Amino acid sequence: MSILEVRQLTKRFGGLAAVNEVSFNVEAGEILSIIGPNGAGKSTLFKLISSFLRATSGEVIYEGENIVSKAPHIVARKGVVRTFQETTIFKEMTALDNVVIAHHLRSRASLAGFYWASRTAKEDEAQFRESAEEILNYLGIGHVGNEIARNLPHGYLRALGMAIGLAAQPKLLLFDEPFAGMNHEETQQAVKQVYGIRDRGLTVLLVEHDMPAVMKISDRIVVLNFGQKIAEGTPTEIQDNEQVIEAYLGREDEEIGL
Amino acid sequence: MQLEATEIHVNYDHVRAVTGVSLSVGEGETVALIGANGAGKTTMLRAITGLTRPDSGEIRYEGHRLDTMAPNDIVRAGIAMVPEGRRVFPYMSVKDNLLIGAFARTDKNGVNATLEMVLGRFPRLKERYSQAAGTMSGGEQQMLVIGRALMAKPKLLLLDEPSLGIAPKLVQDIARSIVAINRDEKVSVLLVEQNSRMALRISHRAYALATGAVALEGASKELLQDDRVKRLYLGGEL
Amino acid sequence: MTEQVIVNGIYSGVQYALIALGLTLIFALMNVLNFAHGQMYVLGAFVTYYVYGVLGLPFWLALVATALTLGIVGVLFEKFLFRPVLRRSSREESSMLLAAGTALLLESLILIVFGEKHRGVPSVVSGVIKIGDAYLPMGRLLVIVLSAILIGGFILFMQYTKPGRALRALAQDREAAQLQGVDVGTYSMIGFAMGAMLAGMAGAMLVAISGVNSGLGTWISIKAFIMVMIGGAGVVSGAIVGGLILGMIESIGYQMLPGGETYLFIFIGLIIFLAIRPHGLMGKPWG
Amino acid sequence: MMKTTTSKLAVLGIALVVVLVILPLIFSGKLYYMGVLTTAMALSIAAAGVWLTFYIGRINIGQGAFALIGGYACAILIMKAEMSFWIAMPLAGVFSAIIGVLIGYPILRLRGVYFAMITLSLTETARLSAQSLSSLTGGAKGIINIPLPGALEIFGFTLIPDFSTIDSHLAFYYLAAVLLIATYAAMYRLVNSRIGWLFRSLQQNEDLASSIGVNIAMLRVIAFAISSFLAGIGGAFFVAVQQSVYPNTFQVQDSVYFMLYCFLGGLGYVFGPIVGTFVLFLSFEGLQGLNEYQPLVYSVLMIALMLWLPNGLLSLGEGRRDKAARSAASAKDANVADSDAKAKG
Repeated sequence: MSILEVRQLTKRFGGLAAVNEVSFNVEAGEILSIIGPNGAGKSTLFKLISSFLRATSGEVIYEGENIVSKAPHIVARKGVVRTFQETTIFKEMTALDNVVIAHHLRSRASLAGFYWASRTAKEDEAQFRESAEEILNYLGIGHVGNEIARNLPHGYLRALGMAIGLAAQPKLLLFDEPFAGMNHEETQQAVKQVYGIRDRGLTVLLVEHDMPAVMKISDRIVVLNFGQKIAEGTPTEIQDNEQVIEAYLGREDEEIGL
Repeated sequence: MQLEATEIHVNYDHVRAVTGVSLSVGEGETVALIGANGAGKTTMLRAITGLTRPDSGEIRYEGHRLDTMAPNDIVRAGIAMVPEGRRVFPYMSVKDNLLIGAFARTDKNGVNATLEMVLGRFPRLKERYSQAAGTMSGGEQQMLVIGRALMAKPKLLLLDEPSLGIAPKLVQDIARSIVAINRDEKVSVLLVEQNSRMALRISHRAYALATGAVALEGASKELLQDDRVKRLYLGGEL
Repeated sequence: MTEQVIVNGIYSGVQYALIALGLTLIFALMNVLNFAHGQMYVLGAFVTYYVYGVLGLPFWLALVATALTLGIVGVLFEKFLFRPVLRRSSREESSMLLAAGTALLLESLILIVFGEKHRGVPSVVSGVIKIGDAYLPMGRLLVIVLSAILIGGFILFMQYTKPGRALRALAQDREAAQLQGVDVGTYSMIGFAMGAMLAGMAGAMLVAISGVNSGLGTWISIKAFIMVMIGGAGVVSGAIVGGLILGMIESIGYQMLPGGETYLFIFIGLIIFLAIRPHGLMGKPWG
Repeated sequence: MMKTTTSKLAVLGIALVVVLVILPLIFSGKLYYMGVLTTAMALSIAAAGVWLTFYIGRINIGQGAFALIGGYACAILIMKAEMSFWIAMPLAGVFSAIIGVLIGYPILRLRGVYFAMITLSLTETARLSAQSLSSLTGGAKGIINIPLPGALEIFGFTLIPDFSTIDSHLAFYYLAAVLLIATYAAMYRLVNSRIGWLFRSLQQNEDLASSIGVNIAMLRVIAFAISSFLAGIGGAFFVAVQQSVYPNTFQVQDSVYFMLYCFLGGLGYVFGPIVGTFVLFLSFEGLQGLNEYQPLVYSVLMIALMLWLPNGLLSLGEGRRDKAARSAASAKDANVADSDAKAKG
């Protein structure tokens, strides 16, 4: 069953179509990657789906409901949560507090309840903390929970970003370049974490340019170039697609010599 | 060697962008730096132009240390860079964009001669001479930033992804201009490209980066036939 | 009647445009909101008052002295105050506090040196001309002409000289400008000095018409902020349009409304306007 | 690390209470000093509001407007509606808060200097409104001869005696102290509750906050409403002490000062605004002897502080090493952030 259907999604900046009538489906429980050369429109598409940009036209249907261009916090409430690249965390909080605050959507107490520390609020807080610790441990960064986030090394920040996303209890988690700037071992680690997240019952959509990682992790891949979808399929299909190869490596038939 | 970078390491805000890259460009050479997005290519160029300070390593240009100089002095030393994403000055005319390229020069006649040369090389810029740069098409803007860099009369030209977001037909035009510039103006070129087929076709030597380190290096002709380049981009074992 | 309103509007508008230009220049180059702009204006007025009114030297010499003084003030402020703070702190608040501090510093210095009294100078030119039904004293005409020359000169400088191009490039894309060999430090200083000069020159014109007192600064800064909000911060055309619009609205308001209500309506209109167009009429980086 | 700072601040709070109780004993009979202290406390209440808007990442230079609104609301309720001060003051706060919500909702979308500029002009707007709406506000002549607060009685039991029957200076002093302590206790609780964490999340990254489902627009308005409420209370109190209110009672200069108080104390500390207000306001008063040189000395001090203590007075208490690390980190961040921003633009 499709958890998300992207239909004819378009975003124009001035006259330029950064994303042009892109359509695809995301099936529940799969890991789908959006790839494409630099400037292909990946991150614009990503922001459109997570509602951080208003679409010019088109629809994003999530569980049968059109969520396109709704406020980001409303989309998050429905279960579509995005992560950011590693520098987007609450820098001046501890790692644990980052994740505790990210449980916001699970609050049962009202703001006033939190202010007066009502019983529900206390229960919420305790539960958030417990759950945050569980998530940090699950992602293997429990031991740095009390460090101020800005002091954490890069690989940990990435995991922290995932933890923040998980804490919001999404059904569909959107990853913004989860493997950027990582070395081989870190990437291996992060790939395992993404698998783990899928195993928790989530659907994962990611935008990424680390090809080896994408090929390894994805069930299916959507390829963009110049704002348009040029291919869709399994990693092996994508690797052998001449249009994709051309998009990345350039054309073979050009005759420019020295 | 005209430019020699040794064991460069750069971290941004905890992110390791480049880990121990060494590369060199000889006089009159065109060297390509290829690799997938995020491999560290742009960071290397930023380190050479002084926009980003390397955490360790040494960059020498004609014998002088570059890694302690300010960006504006590096330009004066003869290195011009075409930054990624066609960074024209959008509200300035084509003419002013070109003239600012010669900012570091004091030889007025020489500047006029270079201007003639650039306009001869890119006739489109002449047609759009007093138009605001931000209103031009991507391909035209790319020509403009290359022309702007040439206005500095550099001995070494650094190009960051000139084919990025440019329609395939125009990519060939730009590739041809790079070849011509290298040949006619006696400018060495360090070309950063994702479009590896184009880059390998027009360069003498190439380095392929992957996750911040040199994965392959060699003569461009040989790398063009090398299947490992494709795997570098689309995954699989090297 | 309407002709008089238009003439008055133009008279205020060109002066305002001059004030807003200086503010927007500093903002575009350094992302600093120069709270001391109004005080720089007042300082300029006092320099002119002193050189022309007290020493009795020619008016043009007073203008030159004003430009030089304010230029030096601008250089000192940029080099010793704003640059160190901007380099060290990434918080926007720091530069703002510093700007507020410099405003207070200038205001108190002006108060100490020139006192609280309202100061006037002899007219530079005399006579009145009649345009249609409107009367325009020659002194005001001189201000209009001089302001227009300064604005025109500023635009020509920015458009056609090498330093002007460097300043525009710096404002549009700091990093790309560096790659052309523009020295960010030097040109930020030049820009700051020019912004201060523009404020000072506007003040110098004012003193020739209505005199000056040390308490005017804050109100001038607020007016400059309004103009920049109308036109869009950091945009030359925005500053000019914002200045002219404010001058015209003010003139119409003073004609139709009693006392301070003109500005009350201007402020309310501004809030509604900004709710619709948060970055002003031409809000884009530097044009 | 969080814990030790918290307990340190709690100690500071208790010390404050003690000092506030003891001070009048020292200054008894010296009306001038009592007046200065009372005013400083009233200003601290309004400054707490400004601090809160900084806490959500907005530079607020409009607090004078809301203090003026509160002051007039209180005066009008007492004089025209013949209300008791004890009802008029909280209503004045609520009225300011309502205005804060109405104005805040559209303008809180703006950030940085844009928000700062518009709030700065709010103060002028308030002053001009007070001048123009003369049927209600008395115009430039203001509202004068406002009676002192009457007795506060509940079920015939006198909680607070009529101020005109007692030493009103001392009475105002203690009222200010109570309000100050209540304000900062409430703020302390707010900042250390989940709401404070949500505010902090806004300050640090609004995008990330909305991605985890936080309704950022609503929270911003809540913070601004609290800020305006505190300004209204502070303004109402000040007017009651002065027994008069004029359009100039709070002007642009005051709005700028409120901002400075917060900076000076330190934006990272709940009690920053008290420290900043007391140090600046008392030294301002102390410099009276210098006559016209007073503002000069004051501004030089301010600039010097900005150059050498950018994180406020309370940052002096932090370990030197931690501070060095922080400034080094922020310097590098600034470079990277700058180039990042430009690279994306």
